[in-house]
Amino acid sequence: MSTDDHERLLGDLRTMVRIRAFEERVSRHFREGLIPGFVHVSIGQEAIAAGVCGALRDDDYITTTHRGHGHCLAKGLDADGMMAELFGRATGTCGGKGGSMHIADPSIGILGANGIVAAGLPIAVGAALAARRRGTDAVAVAFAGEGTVHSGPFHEALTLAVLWEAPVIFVIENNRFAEFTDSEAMWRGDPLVDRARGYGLHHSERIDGNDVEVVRATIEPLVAAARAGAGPALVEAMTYRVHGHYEGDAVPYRDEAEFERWRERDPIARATAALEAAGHGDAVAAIQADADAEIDAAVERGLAAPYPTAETLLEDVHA
Amino acid sequence: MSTDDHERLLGDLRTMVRIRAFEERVSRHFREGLIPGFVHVSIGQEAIAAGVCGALRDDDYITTTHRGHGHCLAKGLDADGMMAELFGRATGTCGGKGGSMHIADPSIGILGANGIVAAGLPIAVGAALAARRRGTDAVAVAFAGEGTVHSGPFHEALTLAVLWEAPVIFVIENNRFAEFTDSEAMWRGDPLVDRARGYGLHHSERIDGNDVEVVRATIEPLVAAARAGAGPALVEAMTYRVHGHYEGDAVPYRDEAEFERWRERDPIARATAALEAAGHGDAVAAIQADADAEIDAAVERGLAAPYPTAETLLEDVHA
Amino acid sequence: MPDERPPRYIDGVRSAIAAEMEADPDVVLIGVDVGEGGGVFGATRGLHERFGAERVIDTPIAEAGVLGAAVGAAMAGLRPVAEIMYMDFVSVCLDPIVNQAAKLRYMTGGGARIPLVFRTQTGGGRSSGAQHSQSLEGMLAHVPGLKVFLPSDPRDVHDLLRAAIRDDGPVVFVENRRLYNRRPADGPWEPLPPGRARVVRPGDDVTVIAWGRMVEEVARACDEQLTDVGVELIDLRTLVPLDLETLERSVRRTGRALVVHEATADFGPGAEIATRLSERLLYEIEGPIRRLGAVAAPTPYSPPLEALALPGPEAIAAAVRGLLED
Amino acid sequence: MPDERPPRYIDGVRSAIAAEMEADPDVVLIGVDVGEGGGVFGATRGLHERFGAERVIDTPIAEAGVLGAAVGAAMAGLRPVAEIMYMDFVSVCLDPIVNQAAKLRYMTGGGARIPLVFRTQTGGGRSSGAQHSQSLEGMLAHVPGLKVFLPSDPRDVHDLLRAAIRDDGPVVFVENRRLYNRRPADGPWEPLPPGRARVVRPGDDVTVIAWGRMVEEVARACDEQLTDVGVELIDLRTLVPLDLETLERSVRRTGRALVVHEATADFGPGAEIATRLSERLLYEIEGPIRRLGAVAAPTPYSPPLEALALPGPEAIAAAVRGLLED
Ligand SMILES: Cc1ncc(C[n+]2csc(CCOP(=O)(O)OP(=O)(O)O)c2C)c(N)n1
Ligand SMILES: Cc1ncc(C[n+]2csc(CCOP(=O)(O)OP(=O)(O)O)c2C)c(N)n1
Ligand SMILES: [Mg+2]
Ligand SMILES: [Mg+2]
Repeated sequence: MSTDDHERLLGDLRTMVRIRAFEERVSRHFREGLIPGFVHVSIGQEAIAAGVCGALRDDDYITTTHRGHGHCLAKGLDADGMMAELFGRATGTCGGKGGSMHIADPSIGILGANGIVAAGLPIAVGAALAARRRGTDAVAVAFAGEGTVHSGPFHEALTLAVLWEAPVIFVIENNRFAEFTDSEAMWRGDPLVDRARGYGLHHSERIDGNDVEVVRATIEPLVAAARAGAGPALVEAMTYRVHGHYEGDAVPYRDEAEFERWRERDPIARATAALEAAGHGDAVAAIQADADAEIDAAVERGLAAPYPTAETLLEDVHA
Repeated sequence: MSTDDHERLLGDLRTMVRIRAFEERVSRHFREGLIPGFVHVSIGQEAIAAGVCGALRDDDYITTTHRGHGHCLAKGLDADGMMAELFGRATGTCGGKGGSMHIADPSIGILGANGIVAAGLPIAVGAALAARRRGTDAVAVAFAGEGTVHSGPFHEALTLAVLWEAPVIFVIENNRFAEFTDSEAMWRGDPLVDRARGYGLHHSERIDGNDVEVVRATIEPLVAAARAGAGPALVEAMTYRVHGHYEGDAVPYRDEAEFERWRERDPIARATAALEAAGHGDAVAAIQADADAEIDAAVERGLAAPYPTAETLLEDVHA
Repeated sequence: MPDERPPRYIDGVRSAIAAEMEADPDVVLIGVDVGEGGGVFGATRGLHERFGAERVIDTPIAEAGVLGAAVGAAMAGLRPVAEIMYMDFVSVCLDPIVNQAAKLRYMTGGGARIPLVFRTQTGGGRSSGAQHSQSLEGMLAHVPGLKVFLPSDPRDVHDLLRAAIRDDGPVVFVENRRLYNRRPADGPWEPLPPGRARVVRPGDDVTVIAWGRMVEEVARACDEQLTDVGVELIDLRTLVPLDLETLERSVRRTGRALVVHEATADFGPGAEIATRLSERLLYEIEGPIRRLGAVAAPTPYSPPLEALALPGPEAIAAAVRGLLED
Repeated sequence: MPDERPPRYIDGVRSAIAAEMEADPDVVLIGVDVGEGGGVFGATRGLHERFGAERVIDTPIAEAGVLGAAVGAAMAGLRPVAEIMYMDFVSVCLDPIVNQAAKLRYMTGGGARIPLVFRTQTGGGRSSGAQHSQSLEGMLAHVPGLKVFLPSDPRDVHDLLRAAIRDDGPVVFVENRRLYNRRPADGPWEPLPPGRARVVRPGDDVTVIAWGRMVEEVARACDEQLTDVGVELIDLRTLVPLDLETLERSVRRTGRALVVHEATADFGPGAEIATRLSERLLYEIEGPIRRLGAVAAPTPYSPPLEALALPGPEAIAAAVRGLLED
């Protein structure tokens, strides 16, 4: 690894660790009743968020899902605003109106988490189309779970992206489950990457989603190609959902041996090991400490923040 | 050709000629203002209806589209009822309530023409599922245009059909156009039949849809396989829409040379020529005469029939 | 040790499906995670084991396809109970409901039979966010050909769901997730058919018409804040068919009425009820028929905002007192 | 030879889009057959040639994807005008309208801007069948975050469409295909902004509120059958925002009101208007606010049945006379 590689890996580790720190607190505070509603965490899947968003610019776009905290943090959203949002506070990213499933900040290209499976894919295609029509070289990434691929909007999004040569990359996080369903039980026929290629995507590849270096190395050329006009591509990143579908799900349907195998492939542990072996132990420790401090502070500020006032109830319904 | 082959071809010719006779009158009477609303005819595409439905039993199911007259006639619906329906009469197949786009007769497995592109595909899958769950060996055929394949329900229907091993055959009539759009302009990537195979269909094939013998020969083994539990298959039948999208469409977007090439491949002319060459000229002439007489009578009876009475307006809203 | 307590609302759902599946082999259950997982709320737990994967069918996330297939299956002789996990998701599968199931019988002049239940649930007030909180029954009641049932009572949910499954036409069956753990009140139970509203508590001053969770919110408002007012609380139970007779009888007596629902008030189902009652009783009422529903905004996530957005006991009590001043 | 006659309704659609595309390079048009084909009714004819395939975008039949893409494009700086060919087809693409476009601004606390027009059309009465005849504006008006415009006049369609395109939020724009060939009446024209109803003809006896094609049906009823009645005809123009003030002012004077719409009456948009007016004017009206809409059945194909299903001059005249007897 070159020094550049180390720097990049340290950066991606920082992102992963921040996400993990964020979501572990979310999980805990949800259990404690401090976070209302329901939340879905991406613990174990951080390499994808970090590796993909690390390759993006501020003016690039992403859309994500109900499991989107990681993608938002990696794309540059501040933990303070996000945590306050989850606490339902006025200082939250969306003023407390959105919540975990609807965090968005279009000003930095985050076009939204989404509570509707597959809804983000066409949105990303449209953003990519707009980028080109407006003469920029921005690209869009649509994050989605593997449960999404059976749905109509997935098919329509791929079809339109290819037709429009839209600079969009579909990143399918295959974390083994769609809610309580073993995703393999729903799958028939060719692998997703082959099917996707059949739509005319210029590239389609299945990768190890728990290795942030692999994710980065895969995505960077795809982003560059999309900027240069190569059109859409798809990546199926293999990973594993370490928590339940939502916090509180006891996961009775999980195969424990498989779970353990995946735990051993934890993306943060892997990056940490590589960096420690390369003599970056101190930097790694500092990343962890910084992230803990950052997120603890976010929690503290979030819990201290006021709830939105009644006057905001009817604000922002219309433009 | 064996005698059986001739008999079958004569039967299929009869079906094609009846469809043609029916739709030519529909076209004319629409122009004359005797048929309200809008109608879509399948002139030039009759081989598909005849070849496919000729392979089906009464208790098999079909779903069709806005361009469904041929499929319904071929599946056994009487021309009288259909013509009366198009005239909006009480004696129509649906008592005048449906019209061209909604002709259906579930008692003989016709689960409906449909005004919503792609809506019939999942319906056919469900009927096929029901047939198996209820222990019959009935199969279902979903007729659809090539414009349908970009839509979400197409994707979902194929996915579910394979997952459920449903005895359903998707017959995609590629008649070159979707409304005013050249369908090739919307297509990217692998041929439809390859994409379809990727879903795990046991068979997927592109055929000459203007040769009724080819259609029959393709469909019969697929129907038999579906009855025996082989699951779903797809056929893309290449054909050409000889009339406009709807009656009254002046087809400014048509390539006249291409149009002429296809006219020479008229399915009825081809079957007629084969049968005449085999010495069945008399039978062919009789088929034509019978069809004319049948449809003329249907027109006459239809025009003489009463309109539905006001009392029926609110009947059959609920079961 | 068997649970001796009366069954909860969610148990009523499960036992109704089980009873109809037992009685009729053509009844099948279909939807995302309804099978092995037992449903995201556990409503269908045990049915997969009991009736097998052939009749309790887990599907991929492809609701438009699944509901379309349910329509086809219904026409081909099954009686599917198809689940739409959250009512908000009708947005991805409206066509099979509105353009197929609702219309096919009519369009075929009576030729098609569509014995089909679209089971779904709603329930705001727990920070589920704008895309998991909508009560869209008004949209569906507006579509001729659909029936719409919305049980509020743990016993009624069983009765109505059985009736829905036995109905030969399409029924949208709207449960409320915030009622799933409710157990019935003590006292005798008289089953009613769909299309009959139930007078939950009699009163002479004001008629309050509600359904779903709003029935208990109104009851709470009465118990906690309106002890001095004779509120006649009517659980509508089914929006289609609509039991105008029972409503009219009550309002004719009380002279005042309020419709309370979780759905957005604007262009919502309460407007229909208010209009119908006003049409019939204009000269008998002592003030306008009023509605109380969610405010005209997407559902906010933050608990204090959401509490303001939805009708609760305070708002209900205030609205009832408002009626008395009209 | 240039056509010297005033532009038709459909020309107003086309010229509005053209003017806004001319004025703002971010305005794009997108939909099935809107481009080279010029639209199934010819409404967008010539725009493809004039503005090119990059801005007038033909799509495959994938409306859910197309509308979702339009939402994304709007958030990323374009101002898409996305066509839904028939209003009935909202059934296949409701999610991007209802759960995305309508809610995103609110859910993001004002962070998202969704300048997006969903252009569609309806128009019963010509045997288009149950799946090509629905007026579903009530469903959409019920969804907070959407505006709903429904022009009736050939000049107004131009003004309102331009306003819709300039609006920074999502607007559902409902044309009526049976008006496409209409040319404006003579006389001066005063443009009005959205949210302002227009008094089309003044009168003192009865207020009739209508939109879309029903405006001319009411006018016809007045001219042909109600010459002895002072009907004040109000073209509502936009359902959201709703101009209650103009309606109230009129009904306060006439004391009687009828809402006429093509949509099914039951649980339809007329109920909201009737309820709002009754709430405000209960003690001033001389009879119930009434509605006339399509009957509670899917739209029948057969011409005589369809004529019975939809409001026409006879039914309107009868309803107005009924009001006078209330
Ligand atoms: C249209 C729609 N159907 C169903 C749901 C309920 N739902 C939420 S998440 C989910 C599973 C998604 O699985 P996957 O795409 O693999 O994402 P993951 O949760 O694994 O990240 C389902 C079914 C939904 N939100 N939207
Ligand atoms: C969901 C939906 N979108 C659009 C339409 C309008 N429409 C009717 S037919 C048609 C083209 C269909 O093309 P194809 O599937 O090739 O069938 P064909 O007309 O060629 O038989 C379109 C766009 C529709 N009826 N339904
Ligand atoms: Mg998953
Ligand atoms: Mg075609």
